Amino acid sequence: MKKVVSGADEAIQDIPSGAVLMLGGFGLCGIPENCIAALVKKGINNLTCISNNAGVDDFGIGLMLQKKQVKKMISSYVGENAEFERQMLSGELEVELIPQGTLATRCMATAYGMPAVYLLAGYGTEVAEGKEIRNFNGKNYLLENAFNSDFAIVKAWKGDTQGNLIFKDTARNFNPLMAMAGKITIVEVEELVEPGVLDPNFIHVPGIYVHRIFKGLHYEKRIEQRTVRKVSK
Amino acid sequence: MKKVVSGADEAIQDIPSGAVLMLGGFGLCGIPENCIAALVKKGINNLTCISNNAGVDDFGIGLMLQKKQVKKMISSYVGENAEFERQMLSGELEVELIPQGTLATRCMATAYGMPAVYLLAGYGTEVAEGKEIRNFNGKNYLLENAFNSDFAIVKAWKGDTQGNLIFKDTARNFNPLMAMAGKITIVEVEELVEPGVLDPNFIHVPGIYVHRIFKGLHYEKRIEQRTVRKVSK
Amino acid sequence: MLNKEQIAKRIAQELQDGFYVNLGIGIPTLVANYIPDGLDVVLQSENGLLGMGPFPFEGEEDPDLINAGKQTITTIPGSAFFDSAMSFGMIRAGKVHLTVLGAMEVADNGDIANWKIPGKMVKGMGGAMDLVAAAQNIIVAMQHTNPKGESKLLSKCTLPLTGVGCVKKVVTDLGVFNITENGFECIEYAPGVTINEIIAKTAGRLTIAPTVKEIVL
Amino acid sequence: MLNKEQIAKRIAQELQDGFYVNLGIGIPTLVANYIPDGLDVVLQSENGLLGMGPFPFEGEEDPDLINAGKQTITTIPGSAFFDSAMSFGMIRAGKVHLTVLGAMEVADNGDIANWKIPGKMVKGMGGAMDLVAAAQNIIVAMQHTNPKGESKLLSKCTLPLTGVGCVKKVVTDLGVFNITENGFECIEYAPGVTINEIIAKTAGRLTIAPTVKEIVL
Repeated sequence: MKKVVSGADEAIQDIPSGAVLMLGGFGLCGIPENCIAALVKKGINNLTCISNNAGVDDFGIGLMLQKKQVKKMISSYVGENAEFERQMLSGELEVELIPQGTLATRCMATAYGMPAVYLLAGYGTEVAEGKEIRNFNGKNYLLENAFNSDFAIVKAWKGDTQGNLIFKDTARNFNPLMAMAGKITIVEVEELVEPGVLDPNFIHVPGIYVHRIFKGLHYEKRIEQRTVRKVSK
Repeated sequence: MKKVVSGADEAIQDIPSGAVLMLGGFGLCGIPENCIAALVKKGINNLTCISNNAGVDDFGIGLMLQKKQVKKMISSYVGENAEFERQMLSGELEVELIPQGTLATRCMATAYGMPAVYLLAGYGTEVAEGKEIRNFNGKNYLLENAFNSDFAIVKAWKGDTQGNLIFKDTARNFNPLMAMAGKITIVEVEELVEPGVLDPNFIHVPGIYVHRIFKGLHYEKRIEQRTVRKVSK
Repeated sequence: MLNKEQIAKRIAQELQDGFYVNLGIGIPTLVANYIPDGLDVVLQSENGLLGMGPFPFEGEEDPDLINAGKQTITTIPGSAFFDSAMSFGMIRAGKVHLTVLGAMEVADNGDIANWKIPGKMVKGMGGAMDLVAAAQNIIVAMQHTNPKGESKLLSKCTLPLTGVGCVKKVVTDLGVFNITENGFECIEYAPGVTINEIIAKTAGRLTIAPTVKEIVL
Repeated sequence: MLNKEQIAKRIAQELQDGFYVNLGIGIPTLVANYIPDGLDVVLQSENGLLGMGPFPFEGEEDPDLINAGKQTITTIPGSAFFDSAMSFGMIRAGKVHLTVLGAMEVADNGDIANWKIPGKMVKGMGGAMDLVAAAQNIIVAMQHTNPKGESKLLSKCTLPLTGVGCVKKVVTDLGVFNITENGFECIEYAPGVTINEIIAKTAGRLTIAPTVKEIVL
């Protein structure tokens, strides 16, 4: 069971053009920086990316957009990105907007072997168009399908060589869900340790869900909205 | 936000006869010993208990069965209990048997605000009788409803006064799921700490799901099947 | 008329001890500054945090610790992190007592539109549709009229909906409005605002509560 | 004829490096003793553990650490605990490569019955229905005949089913059988067992593979 790979290039080497990818992160927080750089370098295209956001112009998935590698984005919020807007308005880029909780829960459904789930979000809105609606206990729910992706690419804080993962703070977000939802799950971590180092009671994603893991390099971790308070005197 | 109560008696004081309870634990592992003792003392009856197992004759839910407090058990496995068997065969006790994963996932559905879930288990068996069956991608699933209980009673390892919980080893089992599924959730812990003591990255159940918490006393933690190996010479 | 801070301050009066609260971007965020002393209120950030603290001190920003508006934040004792599915799961299961968010339009039946303007760049609904569909109690914080002076309290939303029949209360610069079977019910008016002005600037069905009074901050 | 240990040993030959495996109670549990050297195989216990270790040394039993058979166990480096929903979630999502379990009856279309005998006390299905419905690959370990000498490999199960069309392979004291479109296919026979004996003791449709050979342990 060799899950450890040398780095991002090896981890993504068999991802073909046209693949459906899940990419973890919320905004620029907890994104798989190394794998994104490797995807840009590899130059594959026609990708469908399931990711809560699409990065900014010069960071995150924005880097892949600059290279026109993305055919379709499936996201909940895609602002803060001029090139994205240009491609979307020109019709080069297809965009499917999904409520954030629905996005998360459709990942979880895949992870838990549930083919579809009934969710409240979007009833009575254009999100409901074409979807089955069903009333349970007086409330209306939409039937939402589990996601079907080829690869999940996520960023964890620490991982062991068997693929057990833990995440830090709000860099957790979609990462564990996508890690568990991938047909092939690729994980970059800040710290890669031997089995037994991580406390088995505090594993966020058990190794069974993880296929490839490597220690990422040079994390920039860009901050999108730096907000601070002054030290009170 | 006062969630801390003095003990099991106070925690369960408003549970009426006829209530629907979820009780955490797998076998005798991770069961809410203090609350069960208090329920026996209180003497309420006609209870419906959703719990993976029903204890043994003189421990766990078996103690409530001895006092004829349980009207109905909803479980996946109920062996190892002579009084249970007697009541069941005599018709005093109603028993609904549910596949273990279905039991767990119906708790999770409640916790996550999903009214019902499609699950594979039991298709083509008597468990499927009367249930909606639906084919997704060539597989047949049963529609299973989220549980509707009045109280969830669980045992955690450590908890803080805001209700954040962590569980130990396989004493986790159904406990976090039921804790998150309860309309009113009552938790007994081995160690009750102040907010800030537990690492926010390693909380299994956030306090938002917990209504009452107390430090349990005198845990017996009976072992059902003591299996050991000899020290090899 | 209330300014943004005052709208937030008025909404803070709705808080109760033990409330778990989700605050949207904009005016709703300001509510955190006016939590009454002695109330234990826990803020939920839907990107995966319960127990959101204030902004960090300069130099202490952590890129791994942000709120749903992507701002750097801090934790407090008792905070807990979780993934996005659990975050919306607890919202859907009704564990969050109050959600405060902004809106472009609110209809007198509780419909809300706050995510999309046809013809303009659509950035997405983020978590708004989940929040409005699932939260127990939703208060909208917004200006009573748009920059053209047109009412944002309508009989029917003109913009694409975010959710239907979900808003329970609206607090604007002009007053406080419950949403009832009979549409907007004005229960309080802002200092310096007349009932007639409220009537003139409200396009949806409007009733004035017999007990209507001036907002006290 | 194989004894129980030998049935387990034969099933262990099905293991591959990197397999995550769930072993049921009884003969399946014994498979853990025969994992070939050099193979990295991780055992899942459906009550919430990946990486199940051996029984504890005397005096080191921990009541908080048991397997699905409620036996005291240990962890190994790399173990992980999780709740029951995630446990069955990973099974349902096809992450567990192999499930080995016992049966009262198996039909030649892969149906299995192993949880209930009408008229006798019913203890429940535990996790068996979830496992058989959702696991990728299910091998049954059992005696070929019941104590009365009647075949447990049938054309149709007579007992209430646990799952339909799910068993891929059966290993008995008499041989190894794939389940194919044409029913049971004998691919190996136990030492000292004749094909005629297998034919005589198998009630379901049976074919003998052209490549049939003696089991090598």
